[in-house]
This record gives sequence, C-alpha cells and structure tokens, in this order.
Amino acid sequence: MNFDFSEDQEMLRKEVRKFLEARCPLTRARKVLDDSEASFDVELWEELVGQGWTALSIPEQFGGLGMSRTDLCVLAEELGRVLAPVPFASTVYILAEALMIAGDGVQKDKLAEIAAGDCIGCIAISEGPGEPSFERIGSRVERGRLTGTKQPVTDGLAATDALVWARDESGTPRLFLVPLEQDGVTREKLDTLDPSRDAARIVFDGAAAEPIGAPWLLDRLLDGAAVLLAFEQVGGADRAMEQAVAYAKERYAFGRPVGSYQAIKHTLADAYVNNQIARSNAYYGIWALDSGSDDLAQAAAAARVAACHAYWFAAREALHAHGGIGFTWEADQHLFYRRALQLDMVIGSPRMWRERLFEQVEAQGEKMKAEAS
Amino acid sequence: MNFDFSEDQEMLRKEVRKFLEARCPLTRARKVLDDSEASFDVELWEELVGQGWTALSIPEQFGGLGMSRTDLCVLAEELGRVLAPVPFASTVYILAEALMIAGDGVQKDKLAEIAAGDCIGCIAISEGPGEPSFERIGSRVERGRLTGTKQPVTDGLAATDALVWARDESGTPRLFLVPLEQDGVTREKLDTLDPSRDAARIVFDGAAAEPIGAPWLLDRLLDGAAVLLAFEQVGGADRAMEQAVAYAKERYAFGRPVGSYQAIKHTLADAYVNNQIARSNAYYGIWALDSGSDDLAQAAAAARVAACHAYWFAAREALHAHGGIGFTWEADQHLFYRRALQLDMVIGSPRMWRERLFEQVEAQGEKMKAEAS
Amino acid sequence: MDFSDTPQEAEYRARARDFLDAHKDKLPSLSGSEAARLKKQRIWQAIKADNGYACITWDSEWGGAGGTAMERVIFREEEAGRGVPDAFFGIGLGLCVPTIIKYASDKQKAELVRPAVRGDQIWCQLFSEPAAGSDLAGVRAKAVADGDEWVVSGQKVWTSGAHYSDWGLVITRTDPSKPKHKGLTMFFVAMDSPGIEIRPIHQMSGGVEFNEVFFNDVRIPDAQRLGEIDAGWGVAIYALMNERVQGGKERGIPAGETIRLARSTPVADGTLADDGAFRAAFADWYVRTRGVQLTRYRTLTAMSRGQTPGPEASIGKLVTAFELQEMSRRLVEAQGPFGLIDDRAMAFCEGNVHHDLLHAPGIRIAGGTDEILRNIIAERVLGLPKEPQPDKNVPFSETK
Amino acid sequence: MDFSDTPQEAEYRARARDFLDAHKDKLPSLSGSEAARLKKQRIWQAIKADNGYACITWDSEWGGAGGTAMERVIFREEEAGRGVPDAFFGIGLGLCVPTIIKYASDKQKAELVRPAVRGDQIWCQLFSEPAAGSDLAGVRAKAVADGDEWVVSGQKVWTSGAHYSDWGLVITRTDPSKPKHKGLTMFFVAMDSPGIEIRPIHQMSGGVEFNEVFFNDVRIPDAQRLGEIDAGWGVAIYALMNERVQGGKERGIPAGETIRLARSTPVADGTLADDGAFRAAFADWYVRTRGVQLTRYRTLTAMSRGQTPGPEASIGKLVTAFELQEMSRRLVEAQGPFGLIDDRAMAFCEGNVHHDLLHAPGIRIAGGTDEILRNIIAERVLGLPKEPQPDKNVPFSETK
Repeated sequence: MNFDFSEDQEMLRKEVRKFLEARCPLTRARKVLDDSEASFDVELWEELVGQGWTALSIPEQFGGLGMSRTDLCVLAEELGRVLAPVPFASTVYILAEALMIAGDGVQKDKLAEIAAGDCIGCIAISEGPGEPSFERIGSRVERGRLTGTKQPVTDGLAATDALVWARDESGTPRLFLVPLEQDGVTREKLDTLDPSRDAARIVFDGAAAEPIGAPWLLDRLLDGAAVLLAFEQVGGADRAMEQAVAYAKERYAFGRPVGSYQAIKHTLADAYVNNQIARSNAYYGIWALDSGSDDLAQAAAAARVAACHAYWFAAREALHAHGGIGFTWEADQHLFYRRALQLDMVIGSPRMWRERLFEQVEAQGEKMKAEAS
Repeated sequence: MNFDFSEDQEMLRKEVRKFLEARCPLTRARKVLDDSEASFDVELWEELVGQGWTALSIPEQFGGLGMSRTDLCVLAEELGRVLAPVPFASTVYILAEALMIAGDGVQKDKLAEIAAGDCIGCIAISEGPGEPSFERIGSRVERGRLTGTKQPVTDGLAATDALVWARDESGTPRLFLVPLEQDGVTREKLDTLDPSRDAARIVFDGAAAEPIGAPWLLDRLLDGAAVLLAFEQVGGADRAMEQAVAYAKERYAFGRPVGSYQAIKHTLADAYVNNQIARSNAYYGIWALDSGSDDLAQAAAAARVAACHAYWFAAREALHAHGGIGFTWEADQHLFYRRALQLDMVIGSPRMWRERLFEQVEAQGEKMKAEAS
Repeated sequence: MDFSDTPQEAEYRARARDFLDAHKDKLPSLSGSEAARLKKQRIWQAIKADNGYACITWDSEWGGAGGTAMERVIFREEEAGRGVPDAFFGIGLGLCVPTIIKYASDKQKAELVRPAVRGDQIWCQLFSEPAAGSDLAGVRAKAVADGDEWVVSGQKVWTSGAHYSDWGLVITRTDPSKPKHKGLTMFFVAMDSPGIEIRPIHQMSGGVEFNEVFFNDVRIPDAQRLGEIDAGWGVAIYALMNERVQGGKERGIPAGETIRLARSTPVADGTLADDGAFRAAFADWYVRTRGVQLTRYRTLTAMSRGQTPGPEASIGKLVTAFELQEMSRRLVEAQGPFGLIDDRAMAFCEGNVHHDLLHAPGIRIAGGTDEILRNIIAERVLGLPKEPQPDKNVPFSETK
Repeated sequence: MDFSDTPQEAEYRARARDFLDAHKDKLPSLSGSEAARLKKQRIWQAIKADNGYACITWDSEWGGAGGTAMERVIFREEEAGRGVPDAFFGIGLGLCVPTIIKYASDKQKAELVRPAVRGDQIWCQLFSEPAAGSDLAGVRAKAVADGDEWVVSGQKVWTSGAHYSDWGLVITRTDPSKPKHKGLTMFFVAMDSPGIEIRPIHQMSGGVEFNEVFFNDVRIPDAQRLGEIDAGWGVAIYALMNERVQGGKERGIPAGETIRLARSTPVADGTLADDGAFRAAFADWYVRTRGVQLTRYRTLTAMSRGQTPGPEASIGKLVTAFELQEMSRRLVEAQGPFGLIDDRAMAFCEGNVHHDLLHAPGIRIAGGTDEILRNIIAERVLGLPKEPQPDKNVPFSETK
C-alpha cells in the first residue's frame, strides 16, 4: 500500500500551486462573477493550455502528455483552491474521458484539439427541475438530428462540443456528441448561484448529433467526474477553511483572538475533520478510477458525498466565522459559498449520490455474501 | 390568547414538585433499576394514588377529581423530572383515556378503580421488530378469546388490565380490553434499555377479551399519549440539562469552570433551546387535546418529535458534560439517557412520528387549499 | 392554556380588520422602488398614528394607544396578512425613540417623538464599527469636546437605512484611557450634519440593506448627548433591550408551500415529498420553526401578564436563521442541476428560496451572531460562567 | 496512489497467514472468563514473541522484529480476521514499556522489557485522577521523599487492567508550590506493593473495564523514578505520544451487515432499507467511518515513508465515537418499541448494537473527550490560539 501521492506528484503540485498563486488569485474568479457578459476567463484558459494541463491525461498518440488521472487530481485540487473560472472540468474530466473511453477513430481526433486548447466541452443532461432522470428525458435524436432543450449546461457558452443525453431512435437514453457551432443550436446565458462559472440554456432544433459509447457511458463519466470534482471540492474546502483560520487568528473580540473561542475553533476543527475525510475518500476514489477497480461506482459516490458535505460546511462556516465582513460582496467568502453550491449540484446533488452510494454498498454486500456462500 | 399554564396550575406544580422532591429522589428510579425483580415502585405508586393523582383527570361521576388534561400535564412534567418508576402513563394517559373516550357503561366502572389505585393499565401493541403496523399484526380475537404474543409491553407486569391491539373476527385491527389476571395470560419480564421501567412479554392463549372503541381509537390514544409523554420528556430533558449546568459551574479544568468553555456552554444553550421548542410544541399539543381541536394529530406529532429530540440531546450531552464520572453506573446521568430512549420508543419511535407529522401537515395544507378555492 | 383569541382580543382583531379594510387603498406593499415604497409607508404610518395603530403599546402622551403587547401582535398579524411590509420605522420606534424618551430633555422629546411616530422622521442606529461587532464596546469612533459641542470622527458600519434617516443614535469613545465599557458616550445626531458620509454596503445576496457611515469631524451639540459623559454603555444597553418582540411571520416559505414544492419536484422514484429523507428533515424543520413561533406566543402571554421578556427571546433568530439556511439549501439542491438557476423567472417560488439561501448567512450574523446568542442564553438564562475577558479592566487605548 | 499490497507486503501477509494457520489451535478468542482469556492471550503472546510478531516494529534488542508499521497493520488485520482480540497488552506495549525503554536504567530495561513483550508481565497506566481528567496536569496524588524512597498517597481512576497488572506507570505531585505542570514526577510501581488498593468501576454499560486505584502511603524506591524530579510532565507527554496508531477494524457493525439489518426491519412501507431517511443517514455514516479508516491508511503510508504521525490522528475517535452513538440509536429505534428490548437472545446482532448505544458515551470521553480532541486539532494542526489558562503560572496549591 502506498496511499498517497508520489514524490513526482508532489513536485507537480508545487509547480501548479506556484503557477496558480501567481496567475490566478481570487480576483480572476471575481472578474467573471462581476462581469455579466463573461462566461469564463479566456486568458487564464489559454495559460492553462499553454502549461499543457488540458493535455495532461490525454495519451501521447493523441497529442497529450499521457499522464495518469491521479496526476490530473493534483491539478483538480489546485484549480479548486483558486476557484479557477474556466471550463476545465467539463472539457478534461468529462469530454476527454468520454472520447478516450468510447470515442471512435474520428471522434478521438478531438482529443488533440482538447490538448491544444481548441476544443472545449460541456455535458448537457439536465432539462428541468429534479435530478436528471432516465424516465423524464425529453430530448431525442432521429435520423442523426437532435431536438430538445437542456438547462442548465455548465460551460455551455464556452463549449465547442457538447455531450448530450438524449433518446436514440429506439427510445434508449444515451450520449451524443454535438458540435455547438452549427445551425440548429441556440445558446442563451443563464444566471446561476455561482456567476463565476458559465451556464447556458441550449436549444437543439435538428442539430447534427452522433452517438458516442454505450448507454452505460454516462454513469461511468459521472463516476469519474465525481472523483475529480471531489478533489476540486477538497481544494476549495481547504482554502475556505484556511482563510477562516487566518482571520480567526487576527480578529480580536473581547480582548482575545476570535480563534481562541471554542465556538470558532471547534467549528474549524470540524471543518478540518470533514476535509480530511473527504480527502481520504477522494484518494480511494482516484485509486479505484486509475486502477480500474470494480469498486469505482461505490468509491466515486463516497468521494462525492464526503466532498459535497465538506465543502458546504467549510464554505458556510468560513463565511460565518468572518462575521459581517464575510457577508459583503467585496469579501471572498461568498465566492466559496457559491462554488460549493455549484459543485454540489453540477453533476447531480448529494441527495442523488447518497442514493447511489447506498445502492452500491448494498449491491457489493450482496455480491460478497454470494461469493462467501 | 393565554398560552401558558394558569395560576392554579402553577400552584399545583409547586405542590407536586415539593412532594416529589421529598418523596421521589432519583434513588427511587435507581432502586427499580438495580433490582432485577422489581417492576415498579409500589410504595411510590401508593403515595401518588394517595395524592389523588390517578384520579385527577377522571370525571367526578366516576370517582375522579374532574380536572383537565392540562392539569394532568403539570403532573406529567414533574413525574418526568424525577424519572418516577411507576405505571402512571400507561394507566392514566392511556387506559383511563380509552375508558373515558370509548368505554361502555360497565367498562367505565374501571375508572373508579383507576382513581382508587386498584387498576393499573398497559397498552400492548408491539409484537416484534419494526414499528407496530396494521399489516403485520398477528394477534387475533375470535369468539371473545384473544390469541397472540405482545412484546415489549411497558408496565405489562404491573398492570391489571391491558389494552391489546388485535384483529377482530373480520380481520380489522382494533383495541380490546383484557384483564390480565386470568388463565390464558402468561407474563414474563423483559430486559430493556431502561430497567427502571417495567416491561413484559405477554402471551395470550385464549384469554377473554372485549372490544373497546372503534378502530380509530388507537390513533386517538397515541396522539393523547404523545402529548402527555412530551411533558414527561420535557421534564426529564430540563432536569438532565440542569444537572449538567450545575456540574459545569463547579467542575474546574485548566483553571476555569468547564461551564465557561463554549464547547460546554453552547451545547447546554442548545439543550435549552431544544427544550423550549419542545415545551412550546407540547403546549400547543395540550391545547389541541383539551380543546378538541382538529389540529390534534398534527400538534401531537409535533410535540412528540420535538420532545424526543430534546430529551435525547439533553440526556446525551448532559452525560457527556459530566466526563468520565457521567459514564459510571453510580452517577445519575445514565438514568436520563435510558429514560430518554425508553420514552423515544414506547409509543413508536420518532421516525414513525415524523412520518405522521409530515402526513398531517400535508393533509392540512390540502384542506386549507381546498377551502380557499 | 388557550391558544385562541380572548373575547377582548377577538373584538380588537375585528376592529383592526375593519380599519384595514376601510383603508384598503392606502396599504403599502413590497413593490416599487425604495423611494416609492417609503412614500407610501409614510402615508400609511400617519394614518395608523391618527388611529392609534402606530405605537399601539405606547402611552397616548407619545402618540400611542396604551394597548397591550397582544394587541400589537394582532394588528401586525392582520397587517402582514394583507401584505403590508414591516419596514423603515422599526429601528426608530423599536430602539432609538424609546431611548430618546428615556434620556432626552422634555423639549427634545416634544420635538422628536411625534414626528417619528407619524413616520415624518426616520431614525437609524450607529453602534457597530469595523472593530466593534460582536464586541460592541470596542467602539473607536471618537468624540472630543470643543466648547458646547463635540467633534466626532470615525467609521460606523451595518447601519440600516442611514441614507433615508433624519436622525441617528451614535455611540462614541470619549475617554480611551478608561476600560472599554467605561469611556463611551451616546449622542443623537442629524444625519444631514456636515461631515457625515454614507456609503451603501453591497451584500453577497445582491441587496443593499446596510451602509457604512463615515464621521469626518462632525459637530454635535452637547445638548444632544444622551446620558452622562462616559456612561454611554448603559444607554446602549437600554436601547438594545428595547428591541421589540416581533410579531408576524417567520422568514422563509411556509410549511404548506414547502410540501407543495416538494410534491412538484421529481426524484428518481416519485416526488421529493415521497422521499423519507426529505420528510424527516421537513418534520424536524417544522417543529423547530413552529416551536419558535409558539415560543413567541408564550412570551406574549408573559408580557400580557405584565412580565418583561427576558434573554430567552434570543432563541428565535438562533434557530430560524440556521434552519432557513439549511432548508433553503435542501430545497434548491433537490432540484438537481436545475437548482443552480438563480433567476426569478425560472426558479421555483419566484426565486425566493434561492434568495434565502444567499441571505441566510447574513441573518446568522446581524443582530447578534449565533455564538453571541448562545452566550447570552448560557450566561443569562442558565447562569453559566463568563469566559475570561482579558481586556476588561485595561485602558481601551492599550487593548488590541 | 496504490491501495493494494506491494509485493513485499503481499509476501509478508502470506507469511503471516501461514503462521496463523499453523497455530490455529492456539488463537485466543473473545469467549470465556477474563482469567481464561488472559491465560490464552499470554500463551499466544509468547508464541508471537518467539516468532517476531509481538512487537513487530521494535528493534530486535527489545524482542521486536524491526518491521514496518505497515507490517504490523497487516499482521493485525490477519489476526483480527481470525477473531483474535486485541487485549491486555496494548497499554503496556503501546505506552508504558516504550517509556521504560526511554527513561529506565539498562538493568531495569533488561529485567522489564522482554517479560512485557512475551506477555509474562502486564502494565497499566496510572495518570487520571478524579480532579485530573481532561486537565491531566491537575494530578493531586502526592509523592513525598523519604530517604531513597518516595511515599505516595492519593487516588487514581480510569485505570484499565489495574487488577491483572504487574507494573504501573504512576504520575505524582512532588512539589505543589510550583505551577501545575512543573511539580510532577513519574515512577513505575509494582502493583502488588503494600498500600495499593484496587476497586473496579461499574460502568453504565454494565461492564467493568476500569478501576479506581488508591495509594495509601505506598513506598516506591527512588530507583523507580523515570526522568528528573518535578519533570514528570514531559515523561507523561512522551508516554502518551507513544499510543500507537491502531490497525484493525472500527467499532460497530460493518456496513454490509447494517444494510442487511435494515432490510430485515419492517417499516410502514417496505423495510428500513427502503426509507430515504435511513439511506441518506447510512451514506453519511458510511463516508465518515470509511473516511476514518482510509485516513488511517494515509497515516500508515506516511509512517512507512519515515514520517511520525501527528495530531491529525486525533480525528479517528472523534468521528467514530459519535457516529457509533448516533447510528446505534438509529438502528435500535427503527425497531420501534421492540428496540427497547436489551437482551442478547432477542435483540438483533446479538444485542451488540444495544451495547454500542450504552457504551458509546464512554468512548466519547475516554482517551480524550470530543472537546479535547477538537482543541488538539484546532491548536496543533490549524495553529489556532489557545484559550486563556488562568492557572498556568500559579502555584498548584493555590489553584481550584
């Protein structure tokens, strides 16, 4: 057992952190937040591409660096810490994964575009209130043409290509690859709880769409995304907590630093505990993802449930620990509060993932019981 | 609006408290706890009867004092404070209520026996694991003869008469009145989480049983019991909290009373808040019970959910606040911990009552909507 | 134990209803710009004052009706039921003017009280500062005597309504060589005095309810001092104790609507209202928010028996602010990714739940943080010991 | 990031399995009286010592095998998988004997260490007192020098295994005129010394795991002093730091069994396992308890890289004790009134969940209360400031 990042990965983290501290202070996220026209930070995106980060986990034969998904986690955590306002997750954790797992020869060509920063992805699964569901999906592809409305689509304005969940001609929901710069696609910006991230309503009206992968691909993509996003969440939760710790050391009330009061210090200790628990579950998740373990579905659900809880708690209480100042627009605390909510919901809420976790643990228990008998 | 006890009731409380402080220190509950043979404190019971407490809410025409159920609440709260190890609830909140609501002429004669302390009641609804349920009930009455096993029956050893939930000849579950000192009834003591209270397994094998009330009677009795037990729970929760407050003022650690640390003081403040919330919900419950309001089912469920939460929290954290000493058998904290659990489960667990509350609030909302349109 | 109106209360309620019905066209609402709303509220306040509904529990000497706390609540219930917001005058009539009545001269009272009761003049409270939040005695804004005037400089913060107020109650430090609670002095000040600069605070929820108020050598006549020099802490305590027990509704969507929303939210297997986790959470939320409401009725009963409400009234906000935060998150998240959409036209309940989710953090802080409220309950209700306060007897100028 | 055994670890595991299989008939179990269990555990401990499995990470000089922390965990996993309890020797080998190795004379070490490793001699720890719990430095048991002996009198409490121990590590106050941390001295003492009286403590859960130990003028040779006079606090810290990172399983029933139990618990509409509230609570419980387990593997990885585990190891008990309390309550209550029955023959899981429910309060207290653990995390991991400690520099005799 070697249940931690390697030395090389720690070296990578050091570089990534140094780069992001210099190039991506929280003012970058705030700029997108404050600018009602902006959907992401184009300049930052180009810098990340320049660093090779979109290429990191793509095999060398497709123009990538051929590194592992565990290496990618290092990036994810650091991007989460700085609330990077870029379509990284949609492009790298989801679209690139879909292409690598299930893309056909031609589709895989997009990987080189992702590596080069020319292709930005998004995944369009939600259509209306309620978790995205097999039963309620209304979008449909007939004779290669997609009709339906998806909302919200995170990174839907920035994206060049979408993975769209829709029924095929037999009525089976599956994913389709849809270039977004075509007739038959209309995009509109949506206001969300986290305006530092891009979201759109996309109306497809006879847009060209080609199937990708088997129907199970969506679950596999969500599991992978759950693990990688868990690292972003842990990064954000740690940063939110660290800010509150720093503030609680400096801010005095009644003649003492507020961090010396147990109400504050124990809450921050709880945040630390939550973050460690989320981190450990995320580690197991990335091991399961990278090693191709049968445990992936369970590990991913556990990573996501723990990470959502940790980030919400940390963001909520870090804001609270700042007192009145934390409630102002100018302070950074609401950026974390908003991002925690964004990551909570973006691939289905914790409610849905708790259900998935329960089902997975039960299924595994049954399997082990069957094997034992 | 006059949303509090009256002056007369406060006077009654004063007397009751004075009496119980003198006659029922916690050593009474402990004695029953420690004595594996004892099912209740017979001497204390006789004293309560002597005070007229079993007669309190029984109409004068049946040998009672004809006072209200709100007066009875005063007793309930005080009995809860001292963890009185007697079959008061089973007899007064449940059996007497059943007789008053639904007893026929002959059955009502038992009220005088209750008032005189000669009749002790119990209600036998549970048969096995899981909340008592309409679907799973196995006991059955045929030609006036009851067959089945009930467990646990709180106060089942002390009782002279039981209300037993069983199917009638048409298969409909309803309550039957069953004298326990007859052939065809076998009783056995059960060990429970709260050995200061009596519990039995009762096997009925052709015991004489007569129906009492309509099938809805059980729900009505449980609602009434929920309200009255909520007062016992509030009493217990307050007392547990008060003990912890007293200890936290006296016990020093690191040169300060432990009650000056926010971890302790805020937890006790939370206990206070919970207890107040439980108290207010209980007040509304007793108003609904005593005024015959349509709101009773909802008010009772709310009172019970709030009281169960408050008592568990107070008992759990009051024990914890005592540190190691609180974990010893000799300390009183586990008496509250056990009683909190006993009252949590005795008429169905909070899980079940949360469900009832939800259903009631929803039904009321629908009703109001229908009335409005 | 009677939850219904007494005959007297029922009669009062009937009269209040008649009054409100008769003035249907004058009732203000939540819509319109701040200026427009303020105008309508002022007109309505004057009508209420003329009819004994403005300060129901006050003596008639001050424009009140000598009524009971219960009557005030009944009137407010009826008013709120017709959509009338409780806005603009709360701080003045709840906190500032009672302090004026207690500490100002007869002449000042004669000039100030009635205009405030009628809504002609509005008051704000200038206590908090960047370094004086929970620890209110950490006030740094200084007042220096100059003849029969004081010169005030410093910064106040979290001042509601400073921009439309005529008068403010301001606490200042007059002697930094004394321990922190002992060198403070209270004044009232005209908000259009030269040197007062008001800047709105942009909240995370998007709203602008509060202001920063800068005092740049603002001159206040000594006649506007309330209480003795260096005895301002006691005046502040008196002012804050007067914050009234609120009537009316809780924040957040009502129980019935919450369930209807859950019924319309699909989950994998039915609707959110069929989900045991939601039902259980709803039940807990219900008993807590309902419990706060019922506790307030207990307080009112005590008041109608002549008792003064004690620190136990602190439980209301402590419970409801946190419950609001968690329930609004639960409802928003249950929508799945769609819940992210924060747009009045698309989100359920016209986006109010999303607004609650972003607003709740402020409620947990304003008017006493969760921690301060727990301290108050623990110390003043339960009698638990205070924590060591290292700066208590130290000259203010030597504290951090 | 590799969760599986390395080739070396797999090899070690295979060898451990072979060893355990070869000694199948010698493996102790949880059944039988304490005396019978102790006897079997001693025999087994000696066998382990002879084969390098007793103190796997210790130097061979002390009867260890010079192995890695991971090897120790692997062995313990395999042992636990065969039902071998981790009993009787933990405090001695985890805490007392390492302190002896650090502070005792060569002669003493030669006499004491190996018998402890082989299970021939058992050690207990005599630190806590009625007035020295969380605040361990509040020790009052006094030791007074008398020639080359010390005379100890006072009361210790919460001493596990005092009644079957041969030796104890005892901390005493030798100078009450010094501040509380500075007048303490550590000794080791033969538990059969005249004047030592041991009384079992009856726990609320019914068990008797701990003792009160009274010292009535017990004489201890000065040669049995560990460290300098009045420098015992440092020795105690050293001892407590040595408490090992535990391997093996969490307390409480495993996840799969929890679900099976829920499947067999009827609720109104199906089984408990169909109830969304249970499923959600299970999921949260699962990620927390699993998270603690996984965090321990991270700690082991750090140890296998030569790092010393820090205060972050405190999170395990903090999380699991509370989760155990709440999950056991949830499972018991879901049985409805039947859940009240606390009888091994009738209750599910042979009554173990009921036992957990009554035992959990003790786990939240023993070995550092929840509050102390949160303080440790906040202060030592996050670097948050300590609270004022009014008695810190005060002579012990003048403190409360």
